[in-house]
Amino acid sequence: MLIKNSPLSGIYRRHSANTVEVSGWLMADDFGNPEKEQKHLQEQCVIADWSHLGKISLSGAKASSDAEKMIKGASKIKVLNTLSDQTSVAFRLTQNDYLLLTGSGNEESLLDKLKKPQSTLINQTGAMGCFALGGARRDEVLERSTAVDLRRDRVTAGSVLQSTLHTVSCTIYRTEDLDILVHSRTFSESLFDALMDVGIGVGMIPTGLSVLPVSFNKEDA
Amino acid sequence: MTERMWNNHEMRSSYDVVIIGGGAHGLATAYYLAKNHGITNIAVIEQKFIGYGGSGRNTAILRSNYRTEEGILFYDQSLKLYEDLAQELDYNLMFSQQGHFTLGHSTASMQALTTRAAYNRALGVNSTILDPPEIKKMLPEIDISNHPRYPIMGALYHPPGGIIRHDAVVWSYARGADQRGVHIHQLTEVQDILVENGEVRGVKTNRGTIHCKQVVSCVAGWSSEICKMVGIKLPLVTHPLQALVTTDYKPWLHHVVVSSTLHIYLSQTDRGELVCGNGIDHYPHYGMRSTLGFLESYAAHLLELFPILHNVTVQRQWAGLCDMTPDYSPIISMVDDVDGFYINCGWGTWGFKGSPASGWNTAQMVAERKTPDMIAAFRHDRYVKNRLVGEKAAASVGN
Amino acid sequence: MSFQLNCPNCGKRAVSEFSFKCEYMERPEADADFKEWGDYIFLRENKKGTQTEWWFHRSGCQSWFLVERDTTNNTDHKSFWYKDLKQKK
Amino acid sequence: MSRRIDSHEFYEVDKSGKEISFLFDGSVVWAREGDTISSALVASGRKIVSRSFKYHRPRGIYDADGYGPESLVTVDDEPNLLADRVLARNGMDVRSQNNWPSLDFDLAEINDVFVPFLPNGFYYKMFHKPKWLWPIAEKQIRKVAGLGSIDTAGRHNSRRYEKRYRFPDICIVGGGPSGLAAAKAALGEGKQVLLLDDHPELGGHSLHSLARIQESPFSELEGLSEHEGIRKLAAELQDNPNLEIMSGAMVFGVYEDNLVAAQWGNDLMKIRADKVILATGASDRHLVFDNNDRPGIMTARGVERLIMVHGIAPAEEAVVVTTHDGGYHTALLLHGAGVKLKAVVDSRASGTEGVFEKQLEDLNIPIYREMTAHRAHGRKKLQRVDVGPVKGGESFQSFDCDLLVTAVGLMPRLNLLSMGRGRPEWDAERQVLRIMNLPEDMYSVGEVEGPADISSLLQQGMETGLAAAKGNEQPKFNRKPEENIEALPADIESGGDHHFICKCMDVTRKEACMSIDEGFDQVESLKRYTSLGMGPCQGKSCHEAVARLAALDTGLTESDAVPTTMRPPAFPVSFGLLSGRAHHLGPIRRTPMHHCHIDLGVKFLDAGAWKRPDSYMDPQQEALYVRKGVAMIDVSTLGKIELSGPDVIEFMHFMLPGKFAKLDVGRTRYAIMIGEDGILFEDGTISQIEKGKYYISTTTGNQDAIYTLFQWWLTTGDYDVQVKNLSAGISGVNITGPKVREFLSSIIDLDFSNEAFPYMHNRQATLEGVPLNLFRIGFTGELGYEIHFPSEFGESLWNYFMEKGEPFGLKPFGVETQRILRLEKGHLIPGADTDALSNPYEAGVGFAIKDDKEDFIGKAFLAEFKQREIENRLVPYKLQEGDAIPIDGVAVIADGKPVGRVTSSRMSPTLGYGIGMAWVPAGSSEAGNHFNIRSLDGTNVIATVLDHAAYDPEGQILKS
Repeated sequence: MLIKNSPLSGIYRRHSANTVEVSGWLMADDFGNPEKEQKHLQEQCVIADWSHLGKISLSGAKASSDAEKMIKGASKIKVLNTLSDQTSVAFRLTQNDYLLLTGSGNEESLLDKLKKPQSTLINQTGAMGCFALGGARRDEVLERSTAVDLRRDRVTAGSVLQSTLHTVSCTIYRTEDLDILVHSRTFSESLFDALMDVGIGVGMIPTGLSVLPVSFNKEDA
Repeated sequence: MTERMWNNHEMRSSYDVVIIGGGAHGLATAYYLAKNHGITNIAVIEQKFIGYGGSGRNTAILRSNYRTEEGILFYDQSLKLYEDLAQELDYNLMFSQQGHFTLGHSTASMQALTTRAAYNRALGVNSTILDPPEIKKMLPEIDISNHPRYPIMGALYHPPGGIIRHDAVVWSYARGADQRGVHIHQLTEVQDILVENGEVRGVKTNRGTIHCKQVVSCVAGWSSEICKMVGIKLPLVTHPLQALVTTDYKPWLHHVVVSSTLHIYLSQTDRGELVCGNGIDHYPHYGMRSTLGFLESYAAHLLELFPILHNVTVQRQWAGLCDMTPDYSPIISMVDDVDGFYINCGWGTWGFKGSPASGWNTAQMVAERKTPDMIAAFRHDRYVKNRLVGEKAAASVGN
Repeated sequence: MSFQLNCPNCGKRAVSEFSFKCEYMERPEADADFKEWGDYIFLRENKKGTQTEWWFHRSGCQSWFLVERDTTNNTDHKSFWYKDLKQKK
Repeated sequence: MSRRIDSHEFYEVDKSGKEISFLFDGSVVWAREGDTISSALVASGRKIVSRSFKYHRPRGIYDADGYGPESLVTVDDEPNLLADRVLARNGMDVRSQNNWPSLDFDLAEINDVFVPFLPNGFYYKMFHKPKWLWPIAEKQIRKVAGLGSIDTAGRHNSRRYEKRYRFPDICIVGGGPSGLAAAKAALGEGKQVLLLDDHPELGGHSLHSLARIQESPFSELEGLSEHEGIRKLAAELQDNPNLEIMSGAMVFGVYEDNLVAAQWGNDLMKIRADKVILATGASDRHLVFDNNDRPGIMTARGVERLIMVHGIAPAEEAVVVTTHDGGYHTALLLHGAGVKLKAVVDSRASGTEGVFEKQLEDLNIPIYREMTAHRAHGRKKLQRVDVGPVKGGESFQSFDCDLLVTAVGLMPRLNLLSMGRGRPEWDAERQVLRIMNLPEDMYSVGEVEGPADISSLLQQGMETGLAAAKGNEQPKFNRKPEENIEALPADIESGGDHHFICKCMDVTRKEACMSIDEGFDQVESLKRYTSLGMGPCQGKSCHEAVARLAALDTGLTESDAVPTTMRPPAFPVSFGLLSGRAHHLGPIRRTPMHHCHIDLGVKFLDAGAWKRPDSYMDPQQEALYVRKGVAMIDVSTLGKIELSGPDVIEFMHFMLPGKFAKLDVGRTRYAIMIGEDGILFEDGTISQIEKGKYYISTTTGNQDAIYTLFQWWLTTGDYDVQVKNLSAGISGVNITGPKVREFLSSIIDLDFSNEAFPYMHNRQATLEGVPLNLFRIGFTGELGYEIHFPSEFGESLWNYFMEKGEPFGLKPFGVETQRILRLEKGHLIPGADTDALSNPYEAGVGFAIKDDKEDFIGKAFLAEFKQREIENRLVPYKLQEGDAIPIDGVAVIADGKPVGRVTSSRMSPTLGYGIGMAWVPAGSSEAGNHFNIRSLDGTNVIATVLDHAAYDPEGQILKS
């Protein structure tokens, strides 16, 4: 089996990332200095590439009942809200559009739950890039990146919205301690560069899965 | 006693011709009706003050390097009229034929620019294609490197193009018309156009009704509203177009520079301001309120071309209205169903360039009651007959 | 940045997130005569005032919807789904 | 000579600022930290700071607040900055502008001498006759025009600007007493408040007021002097967690939907607030008299600011001209700073016997009543002032002095209120211009509504803050009679030539009057004709004077003569700030193989947002690899859309002009798309890849547009169809050339024989665990397979192919090469070979239209095109061997006229002569016809129309 590459593979090379294979994907484990990256996560902010996450989109009038079959309770979510369990999270983007994020390699088991989809179902794993922003100062990166008010009291943990960051269309998902940005993989490198460009001034550095492992859970959950 | 440029008159109860719109097109039409055809019993009706609309809001760029034969010949006539206008109207219009660049940043735009150069040359209009080093020789501060997002691949260069003092064109046409007996009525709003049995009978204004048998609508962005009064629907969508000027700097740029890919154009006036314009706003609008987004995108694109303008400051921004046609060519037309009604509109972003030829030909059409050959392609119903003029093929921004 | 358009799904967003298509029109029947088709394709009300238009939330939820907007000032526009057009009229 | 004061009679001078120095025109100027360039220049005794635009008259610091043009300088090669607003930094290099050879001795001041002899609007009346004169005259004019010089070396381009957003509940512009009071009230209601002020310290004009706060909604301030009280109020708010303060922020625009734009240091702040409170305050009125622009004539608030904020006595001897009690306050401050007061000249018959007036009388300072300034003397600095009766006539008395202070009332700072909302109105009662009807969610309060005392300002600020917090309407406030200051009586007509109304553009009152007589009798046309108010200050310092004087001089009422709508930006802002960073230009789209291409030394081509490989070496050479061996191109940028569902055939038949009911599984077909207007805009292929699953590939440029168009029709139509946009998730390569079958058979477990996998068919396979869709199509004219796969495998797969292909001589090729190859086959590219007027019959793709369908997009117009006589055709052509290859776009010429154009033109590496496609008149479009192509240098070549592809005309290579 050939290796799957993140849309940031060029960035890994440019920044000499240490890579690790996760479910067939070659991902950054760290960017050379895990201690420093950890410190930035604690005190400032970091950006990590989570593009290997499973991503499934469901659209159409039956999207909600299909989503329910994959993640229990998904049909009850209000628009622009989310529901997460240990391995997956469902975003309800419109009345008839869902995006499911799941742990890398877990998409097949989710898809297996849906033998006969009634909605337009697309495995978007390779179509979309995904970044996680962590650290207390990530709001300062976002306020330089989007014209939407993302302050915690306006867009709360557990909510999701679609808008642009540096003119790239993104699905933005907030948890208590992370912002997760899902976007077309074709723009990934450009979006990363733009975020780093503004992020560098507030102490943001890139990091990998060893420093910012994948999690969807809210802290309180 | 100072001589007035134009006089205020009592409104007569009837005129031979009523021209709606006191911009460059309406005033030029009145002037040429009087001068070329001896028709002087004319009222020009303006809802605000003369030059309020596009004539006073454009970026004053003149050129004739169009794409189609119809467009090239028409705008060439216009440019030639402009060349002698200051002498004819005895007013310094400060026409500065400093040369006009249209930059290309893609193979597609270079192809389109080459076609324009080729058509221009074949029809006797001075145009050529320059490569980046040749551009750099004439515009030393331009960035022809590979650093910009969309590097410059070449340019269409048009030596007779340039800039003019746009308000002065309006005023001097007004004076020329006034001296020949035309009445200019400012602050006069048209409320209705009277039509009986398919013939124009008059115009109802907020200052009373005028009887007349010929009405010319020269209201550009507002044309759809005027033409509705006589039951004509037009192929127009009115979009704002925004512009800005910088504070005054020692003149540094001595050519007009346009980039169709980056949606920008700029020139520097004799006073030292850089005059800068953009593509049209992406949604239709009749309000003339400017936006921050325009400033931001213009600045980002401009600095691609001229990084040295980083510290240059914007002094004022504004917007005007553009009446966009599907084929980016104007409408100058008689109307089959309404005898005596003439439409002059659809100028898009190019109306100011066309004013003299527009006035000249519209006047001839009104005086002779038949369409001059020069504007035969510009009928209002060409769309429905699907005889479009292909200026749209030229570029998205063509100033 | 300019005014904010109200997306029926995502809420108020800068108008730069959206694409404008055209004013709302009924498509002629297939057997309509050529003139009717020409009018539909090229002629526009181009209204100075409130008109109904097609917009697309390009940078958001990717929905097509209709907007009733005053073309002189953009204020107090109303956004709604196509399926709600009939009950609005 | 330093004008710093050590002590002041009425307050404690702050001397804490560290001493620093900078250069002004090469001379050292000592300053204190906290100084602006202006205050430091005044402190050093500097009188002339700039030269005026047209007449090069010497100008000095005027309002010390940047509302006029006087303080424009170049700082560290950055031109046209306001010295009034730039804080002094140690070692900065400040230069004056618009003078030669020097600021103090400027030869161009000779212009000033000619003023009386030039006709009004002379620039329109001279130089145009004879015709040859203007180009010569213009050259000379351009040599002397402008103010600062653009730094063509670009030394300061590296400054980093950021763009940032804020979303407060309430945004308050102006941190003076009413702004602060509004903030306090709104915070009390639990709102998040953003307060912007354009000075380093909050407090506005109150910072330099000695008035005592008698009553206040905040009782802790009562009894304090205004400057103490305001500092106390600001300090109290400073730590509130719900308040963000941006000091030194220049708000330059208020746009639609309460978008407030400000420059805050190197940040462009974009603030979208629920409510906006504009408490922008007021400036001193402009007094118009002869030589009213001389260095040493200053506004009251400018002088007060220099004294109380910067600790500077601006002159030795001063005269104060006033129309209200404020002048007495300024006079007292001057006196306390040790300035000798020669006179206070009051236009009124009597004062109001306020405290400051009393104090002045006690100090025996002479007060002249019913008088005003008539004329100033002195050129490089003020030397004497003539005063006389308000109604005009002979001057009464002269005073030697080096400072004339004008305290003639306040004009509201309306810019932000006015932007885009129509004209200000003249409020006859308050004697000021106001904006009466602010939109909902916008409030104005404070001196911008007319002058008021400190108690009113605090009270009204508080009430407005409360109203905004509660979403109530803007409260209406009346002014007490004593708060109103009569506007008119201070301007006199002395007959001189130098009554400047607009100091930016050097427009005098006389010039304005004559222009009105010439017919420019509306404020807007007057402005355009004279340039009044169109200079660097954009009318901020003159719009009121223009309105008042235009009213006086035309007999209009003030309400008719109001100034025009004020436009953003309120202060000049740089392109660098507005642009932000380069990435704001738009993101780049990359294919998964992007970095593989870079490793191979690619030259990229911009295709919309995409970077596509143009070529890796000479495209002619690359083309031969395709024709003779095997080569691979990245086609990931093509759009990929999958359609399925019960109504899929019906939907495709409506959307596309073709028919697809008989397109079997495993088959692929060429398809075009047209608009309702019948114009060709797209082509691609359609494949049935599985039962009921149709896979459409589109061109790079149209992938988003076509998916969006499908969505639109599905929104309005009643089709049960599923549309999947797979463009980003599926990538692809096209591997083509005579050796491709051999190569692919060696790595992919699939029967590639012509029988098993014929031309225009598709198959599925797996390679190293990667699922592949293979399409046998032939854009290059060579045997070829387009292979689609999930994008995450793109990089691996590309490298795999390159490695496994090496023994077969596999090479990469780019888009330019592909364009040559397809041209050898005579295939068109929509958009490159067609334009917005190309109908499919003329473009030669009519074969893809099956119009015997009930309804489909474009049917009506296609029917019209079909029955119409063909006028032009897109044809493939060839040149003679040895003919020069024309460039894309040149014209086809017949009888000396342009009748068509070449859309694509290349040297054919396979055939050794030029080939191409061109639009030609129908009459010369038959195979074997000749037409004339003219290059831009005037040379002509004769082309021959082909009726088939130049390469492999029968398609034998393609199909075998």
